[in-house]
Amino acid sequence: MATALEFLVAFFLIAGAAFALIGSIGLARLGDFYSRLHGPTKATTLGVGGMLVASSVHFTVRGNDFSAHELLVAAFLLLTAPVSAHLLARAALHLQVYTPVDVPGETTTPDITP
Amino acid sequence: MTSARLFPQPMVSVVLFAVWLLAANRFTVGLALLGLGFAALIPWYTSRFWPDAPQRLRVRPLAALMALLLYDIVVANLRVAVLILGPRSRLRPAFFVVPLDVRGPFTITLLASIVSLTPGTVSAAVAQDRRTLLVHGLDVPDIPHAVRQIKHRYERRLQEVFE
Amino acid sequence: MIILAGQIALAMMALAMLLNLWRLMRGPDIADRIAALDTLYINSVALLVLLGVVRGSTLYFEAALLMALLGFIGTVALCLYVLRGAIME
Amino acid sequence: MNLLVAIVVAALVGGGVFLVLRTRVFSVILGLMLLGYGVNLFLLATGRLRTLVPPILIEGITAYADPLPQALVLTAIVIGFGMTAFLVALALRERHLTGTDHVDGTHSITRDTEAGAEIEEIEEIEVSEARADA
Amino acid sequence: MNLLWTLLLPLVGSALALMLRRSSSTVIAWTAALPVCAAALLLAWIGPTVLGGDVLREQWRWVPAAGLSAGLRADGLSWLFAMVVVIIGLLIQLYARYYMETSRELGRLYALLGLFMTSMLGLVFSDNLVMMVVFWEATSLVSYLLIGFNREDPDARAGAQLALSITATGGLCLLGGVLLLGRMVGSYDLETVLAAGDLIRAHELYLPALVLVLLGAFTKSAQFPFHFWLPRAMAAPTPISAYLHSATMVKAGVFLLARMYPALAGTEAWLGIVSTVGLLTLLFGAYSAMWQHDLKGLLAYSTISHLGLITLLLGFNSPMAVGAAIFHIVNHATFKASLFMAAGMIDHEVGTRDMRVLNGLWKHMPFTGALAIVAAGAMAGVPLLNGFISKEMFFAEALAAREDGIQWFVPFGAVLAGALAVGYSLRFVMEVFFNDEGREHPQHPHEPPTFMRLPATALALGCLAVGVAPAVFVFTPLTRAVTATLQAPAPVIDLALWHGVNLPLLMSIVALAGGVVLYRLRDRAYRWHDRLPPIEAADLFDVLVRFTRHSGGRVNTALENGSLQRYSLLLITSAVVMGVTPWLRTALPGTSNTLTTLALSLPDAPSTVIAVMLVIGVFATVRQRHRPLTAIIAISVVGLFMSLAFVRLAAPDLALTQLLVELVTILLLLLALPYFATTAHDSPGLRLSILRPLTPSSAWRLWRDGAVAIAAALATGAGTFLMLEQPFTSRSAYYLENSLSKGGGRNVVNVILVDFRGFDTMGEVAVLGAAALGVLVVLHGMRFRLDAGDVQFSRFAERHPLLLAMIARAMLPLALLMSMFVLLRGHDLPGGGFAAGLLTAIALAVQTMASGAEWTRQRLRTDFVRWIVIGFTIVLSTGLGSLAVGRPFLTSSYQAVQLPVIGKIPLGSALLFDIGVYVVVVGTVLVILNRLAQLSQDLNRVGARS
Amino acid sequence: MPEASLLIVAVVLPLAAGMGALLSPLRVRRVLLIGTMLLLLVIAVAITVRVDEGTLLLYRLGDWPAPIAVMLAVDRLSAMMLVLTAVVALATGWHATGGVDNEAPYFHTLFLLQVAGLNGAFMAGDLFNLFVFFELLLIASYTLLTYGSTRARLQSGMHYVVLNLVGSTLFLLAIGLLYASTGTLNMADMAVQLRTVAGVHAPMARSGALLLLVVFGLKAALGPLSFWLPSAYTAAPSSIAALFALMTKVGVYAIIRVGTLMFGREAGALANVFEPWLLPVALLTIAVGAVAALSARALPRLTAALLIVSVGTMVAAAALFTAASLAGALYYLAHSTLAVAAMFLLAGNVRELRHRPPAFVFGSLFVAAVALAGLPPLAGFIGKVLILQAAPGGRAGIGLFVAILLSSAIAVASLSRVANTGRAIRVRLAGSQPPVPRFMVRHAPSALLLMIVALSLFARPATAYAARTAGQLVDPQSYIDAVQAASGSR
Ligand code: NA
Ligand code: NA
Repeated sequence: MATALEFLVAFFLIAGAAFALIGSIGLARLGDFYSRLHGPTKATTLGVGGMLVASSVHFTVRGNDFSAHELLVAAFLLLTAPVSAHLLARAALHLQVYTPVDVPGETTTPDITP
Repeated sequence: MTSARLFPQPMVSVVLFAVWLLAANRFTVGLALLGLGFAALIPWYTSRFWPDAPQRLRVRPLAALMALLLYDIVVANLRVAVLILGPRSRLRPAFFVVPLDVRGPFTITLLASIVSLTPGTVSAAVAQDRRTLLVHGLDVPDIPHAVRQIKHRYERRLQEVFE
Repeated sequence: MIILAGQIALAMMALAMLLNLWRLMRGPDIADRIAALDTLYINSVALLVLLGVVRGSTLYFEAALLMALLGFIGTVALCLYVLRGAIME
Repeated sequence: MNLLVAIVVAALVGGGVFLVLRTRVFSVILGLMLLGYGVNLFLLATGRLRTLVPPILIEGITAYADPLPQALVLTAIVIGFGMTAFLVALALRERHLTGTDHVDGTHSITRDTEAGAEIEEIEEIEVSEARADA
Repeated sequence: MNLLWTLLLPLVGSALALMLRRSSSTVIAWTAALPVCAAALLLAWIGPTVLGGDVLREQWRWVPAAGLSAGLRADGLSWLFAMVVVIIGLLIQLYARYYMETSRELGRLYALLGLFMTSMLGLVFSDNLVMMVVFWEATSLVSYLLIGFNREDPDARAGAQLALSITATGGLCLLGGVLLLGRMVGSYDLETVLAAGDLIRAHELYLPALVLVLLGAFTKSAQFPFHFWLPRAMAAPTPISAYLHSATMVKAGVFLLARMYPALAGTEAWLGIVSTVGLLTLLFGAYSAMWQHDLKGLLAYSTISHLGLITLLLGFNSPMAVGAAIFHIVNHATFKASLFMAAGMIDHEVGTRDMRVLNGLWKHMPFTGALAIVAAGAMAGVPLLNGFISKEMFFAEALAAREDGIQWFVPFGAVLAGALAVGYSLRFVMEVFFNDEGREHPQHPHEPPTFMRLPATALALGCLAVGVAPAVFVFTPLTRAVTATLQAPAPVIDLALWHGVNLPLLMSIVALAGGVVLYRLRDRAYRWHDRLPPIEAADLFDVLVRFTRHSGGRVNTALENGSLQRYSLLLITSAVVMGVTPWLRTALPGTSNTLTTLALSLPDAPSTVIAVMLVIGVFATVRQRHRPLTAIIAISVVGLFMSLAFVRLAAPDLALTQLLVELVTILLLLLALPYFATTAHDSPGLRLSILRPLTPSSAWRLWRDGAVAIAAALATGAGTFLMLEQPFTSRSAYYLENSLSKGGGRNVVNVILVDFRGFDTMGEVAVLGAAALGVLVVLHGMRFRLDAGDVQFSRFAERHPLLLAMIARAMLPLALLMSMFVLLRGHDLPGGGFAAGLLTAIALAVQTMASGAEWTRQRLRTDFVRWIVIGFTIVLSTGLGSLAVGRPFLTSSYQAVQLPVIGKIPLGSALLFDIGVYVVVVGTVLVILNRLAQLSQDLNRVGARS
Repeated sequence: MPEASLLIVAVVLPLAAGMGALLSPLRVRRVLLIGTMLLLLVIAVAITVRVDEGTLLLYRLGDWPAPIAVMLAVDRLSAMMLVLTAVVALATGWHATGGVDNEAPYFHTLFLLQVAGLNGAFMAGDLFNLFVFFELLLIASYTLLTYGSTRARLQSGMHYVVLNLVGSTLFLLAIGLLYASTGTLNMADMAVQLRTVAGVHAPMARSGALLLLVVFGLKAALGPLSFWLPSAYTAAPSSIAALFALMTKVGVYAIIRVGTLMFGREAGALANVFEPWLLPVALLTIAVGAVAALSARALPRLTAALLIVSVGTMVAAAALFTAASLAGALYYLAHSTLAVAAMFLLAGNVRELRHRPPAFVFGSLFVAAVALAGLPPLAGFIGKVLILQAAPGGRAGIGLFVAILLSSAIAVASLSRVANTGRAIRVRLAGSQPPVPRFMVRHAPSALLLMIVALSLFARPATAYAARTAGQLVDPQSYIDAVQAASGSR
């Protein structure tokens, strides 16, 4: 049982790290900014997710008590990460960062008034 | 004193209470009572910042949505991983506009967030009139399909949860 | 086994962070650098959780929690600076 | 580990010193921040390094990291923030008044601009005032 | 008490004069002069005792540690001097009453004169060398006020300035000499020092002490080459000149020579220095006096010359010469004071002192003329006047000294000086009262009032009396004074008028004749003199002063060049040098040993990752310094990994605080960044006037700074490493042992912060509050003025992105909850007031970022300065609470409260303290951020209008 | 122990008053400021009287036992500094109520925080606590120095702030090095530990000690670290410049404190670690100040230059670390602080005049000049005599003699120009009518001058106190014993 759970923990650790790494590879490797943006904002999210599952399992097993505060980290990240991505994309658009595709513009008029 | 006055934003209070217990990572009566106190006090102050916080939601559609989301995130993550590691020339990135049916600002926010959280798409801008969402896709061979996907899988379910 | 997996995961995280840092220094656009910083924050959360598991310690957790809650603020502020110059206006 | 910390302290201090010696006030601010990080790390290290045993008492554990340097560093971090904030404000005001971000406010500092109470003889002062006006 | 009263009475006069300064001049004069009269009577009263050979002493202790005892001592020398000071002082007071009749400043004049008199009396009566220096400098200081009496007159100010600079500096030299004497003798007591002459002269410090004392004397007595302040001091009103430069101030120097004679004289060095300086001064003064056209200028140079004469006499190392010197001191005081008064009367009645304008006054002012003739005769050494006798003695001593080894030029010089003295005395009389060339005077001349003539008359009569019957009038006091001076029986002083035809008489005749010839040849001489380059010592000194100040200024500007880089470099270099020096001569652990420890301390993987990221982050920050926005991103990386490093190094509290502070700092820097943008790149959202680029640092400067940086890095790095390799024991075991039992908390860091060292935290919180106030003060009233074009919006520059606003609002309750969580658990687990406060502040600041300042302000409805006050009050109250129950400030107490259902809850004062900290931190951060944000809000208002 | 409670009051009172001032109208703020300073003066005198009995006053914060507790420890030296602080702050605060205090907000609070920082620094018995109070007085001083935000104030203020921020990091480094080698922060305890440091700990502690010297030297404006001072003090409002006469003394105090307590003769490997550096640096300071005095064109800058000279003088004396030299240094310190403060205030008042100063003002200027130049009969002269008497033989003694006499001569020559002050030559100001200085403003310097006169008249008890203080300093064992004996009830 312990070995199986340990295996599970190990799996999630490596899976999480792998997604984090892939996200960063995406950030480093992809050709234009908007594409690069996809790597981190998702792979990293799942990367942390994997770690959190590992942590939850690990500490629940070790501590004889249900460890759930990992859920909180996940919730906070899921709440906030989209805002970062959104603003990054928006900032890039504002900066007129090069993009190989058209940006449909009619629908995004500036919002000056609060 | 009615419970409405005690908990002006019951949803928020519930979430806060849950977060409190999660953060404490253990349960005692004392902690719970303290958490209850904060769950009552904090919305009492913050409601002026967020007066239109959702007052209620449907639990079953929410659960369904979350399950779907989890599934989508995992699956799409794998797909995107392959895309990232594969040759760059295979990518077909595109911006596209998603017309919105949801109206509430918070719901729109949630939709945009979901779009961003699921791999392969990022919501880049919400129009001033809040009727369209500008989305960037990493690999979008078929834009109308992508739009339908978002509206069908997420927007509809969101409406079920909140509206 | 957890220790070994932890070492491998750690190596991967290290590589990920180095890649982020490379992007951060490389740019070319300011948005790239901000995105790299954002990723570094999120990776740090992952790293902290990972360390917690490997070392069997819960004391890394507070930092991870606050980083998850507030890590986006740096990104937001930088983006707002780019968007409107005044981050608090 | 010891070497690692030493290298990091060295890097932070070196970078900080270099930036503190720049002409732009913004660089100086960054330099002071780096210097502060370096010194904080050093101060933490004065209690010698421990990992995994933060000074949070748990039954059964007797060896902990030295808590005192941690308290000192915490104080130093907070004070450092206050100082940085003030320096930023001062830099802003100087920038506003002088139009430059040079740490001296200008390339050639003005001396005695507000002195008054001159103790030179009249003629010299008049000459110098005329020069100042010209 | 007699001596003390002598000193105090003139002061009483001063005080009265000052109090009655608005009264009539007569009242002022009387009230000031009466106490001086009393002092004179007192002196006369003790006269017989002193002249009988007794020494009077009065002693008080002032600063025993400094060897300062306010002792007074009267012997023959000091009594004689005091008499001169007081009597001439009285006459001057009488004279000044008329001379300064119209001045509204008469009260001030009398006050200062009284003060000066006291200083002089203190000087002569001091029985302690340090006290003597005190009074010495006092005379310099009062003379500064007297010479610069007309504060509106630049010449008077300059003269005063010069006099003070020279004489007070001389006084400082004297102080040095006196201190050396004290070191040699072991006492500053005058008699002890005077009695220790042999010891002093044999001591290795003798020469420096001698030189220093002589510098004091020479500057004060206007000896060449320090003479030049005296003519400039003539800018003073004439009564002041008459007093200071005949009888008192300048005589202090020669008094000192006389006073110190037993201790210092009698050596080759004394002979060589004193007599050489005296002779040079004698000749130089006499020569210069010949060319003066201003009456007072002539008198000034003649004074210099006569002081030289006295100095020369004292330099002869001969008791008889000392007698002559002291005699001449008195004589000179008498005739010179009366001559000054005469000059003043002329100036007063005629309106000029220029001898080229004055002529033929005899017919208008015969009485004044007679006085002037008598006094000038004394100055020239005409027989039957007092000056003749002392000059005779001088010639005799000059001749005698030759035998003692002084060269032939001493008597020769003496005669030459005598001839010159006759020449300028003749000028004084002839060119003023005779030589009637019919030139108009500025005012119609007439005799001055009787009472104005009275003092000068008295003095002239004195000249005559002493000149005719010297033995009757001065023998006893002179002998007594000489005895006191020598501290040994005086030689028999022959004061007879006629010694038969001898060499001195011959010299007198030659001098008189020569003087007449010189006077006759004056026109030719003037023409010759006019062709000479007009070099004046005072001008040379001015040049010297200006040069010194100029070069001083240049050195100063070169050092204090106003460059922060220079100062920082000095500071950092000093630190590196001082920090490294102790290691240089220390044997460091051997190489093999180090290698072993190196192997033992191999880093683990996560630490290495963090360290590598930190180093790269630092590198990136430095590299990107020219692009502030990028540099901020880079330094954020450093901050982030610092926080991770703290986690790694078992400091979770630090990690939390670092993380949060880092975020706030980024906000801070970004709020300021629009104004520090150097390229459009740094300021994409806002086209504010981009700063002009500064001159890039030269390659050499970069290398230099780089070298210093590397040195600092190596020093701190090596120090850190060596430190870490050496284990130690600290007092921290106490904290670990007692944190739970006595502090009631498991998080020892937090217990230290709020309990063990809560006082530090209180100070720290005060620092934070002060920083917030400082920001408000520095930015008080500041607004950037901008053009509409400075702010540019693209279609994507949404002002308040919907997503951000919604998430921020949703996050607020969560963040507040987490703040409470972090705050309350801080005592047992990582967290506490600081982290909680920062968390709350960030959550509230994000509202402004997301929804705008106005929106947020409407909802916050609070003044965060008040938060600082409230929070700090909580902190203080916690401390004072323990004071109220009789325990020291900040003594914590906690009670485990047993509550139904909930169970045991520890309620501690430390928690209250931490809550106070929390409130202050929230207030501080928001005050600062909001104030900085206001600057940008001004900008955006401009943007919105466009 | 009710007497020892005075110590904590001396810190808490100004802090509390400062907070109160934040919520009060101007008139109340002024009353708070002056009232607090008066109370502090009374407290300081009471403390002085008490510690002059010969035993230390100790206050252990939080009732913790001796080396653990953050401790306020007051001996004669600290007490003297408290009195000096109260006097100077009272006079300058009084002067500031003439209107400077209303140029920008929060003056009174910052002023009181500054005083709290000064008092705390003078009483701190713990090295890190000393750092905290240094920071408090520094942050307040940063603001006060740039108060009113004129161009010159900002320019020189920026230098002051940046240098002191670097200084603060150096201070932390030094504390770290000393803690790393002794394991304690309590200065008395550290002194005991330092006696036995060995191995790498010895050079480490020496390194920390010398870094402390750099930090304190920067505060005191010693040697090559003084160049920031003249411009900063010249530009500052005169009330503030006068208050800042105390700031350099914090550095001097700290040098004397740690130099005698921690690095004195009994300090083993650390014995006399300051000595080889201090005298040369002090002589250099005198030279630097004298050169600055030579070129000063206006009274404030001249005062600042002479302030540097005076710091050099007292540090040169203190550098000998003998009872006699310390006594001279301390007496001179008290005098020169008052003199510099008075001169800054007067220079500020004269700055307002459009014509030659009236007799009273000129008289005050003259007395202040005499005091500043160290001429008799005022206390500065006595101080210099004491210092010169304590001079050793040999090159050090010659250096001291020459430096003090020469710098005094330069001071006299420079100050002799004081009669030139206050001419109506500022053409550019011709239009504006300068305000007539209020009573407070006019007489604040007089109060300081009276103090100088008192210090001179009562030189006998004053020098005796200085001698007793010095005696206490050169024999730190009683201080250490007293601290070690202080145990708590917890
Ligand atoms: Na997505
Ligand atoms: Na998506």
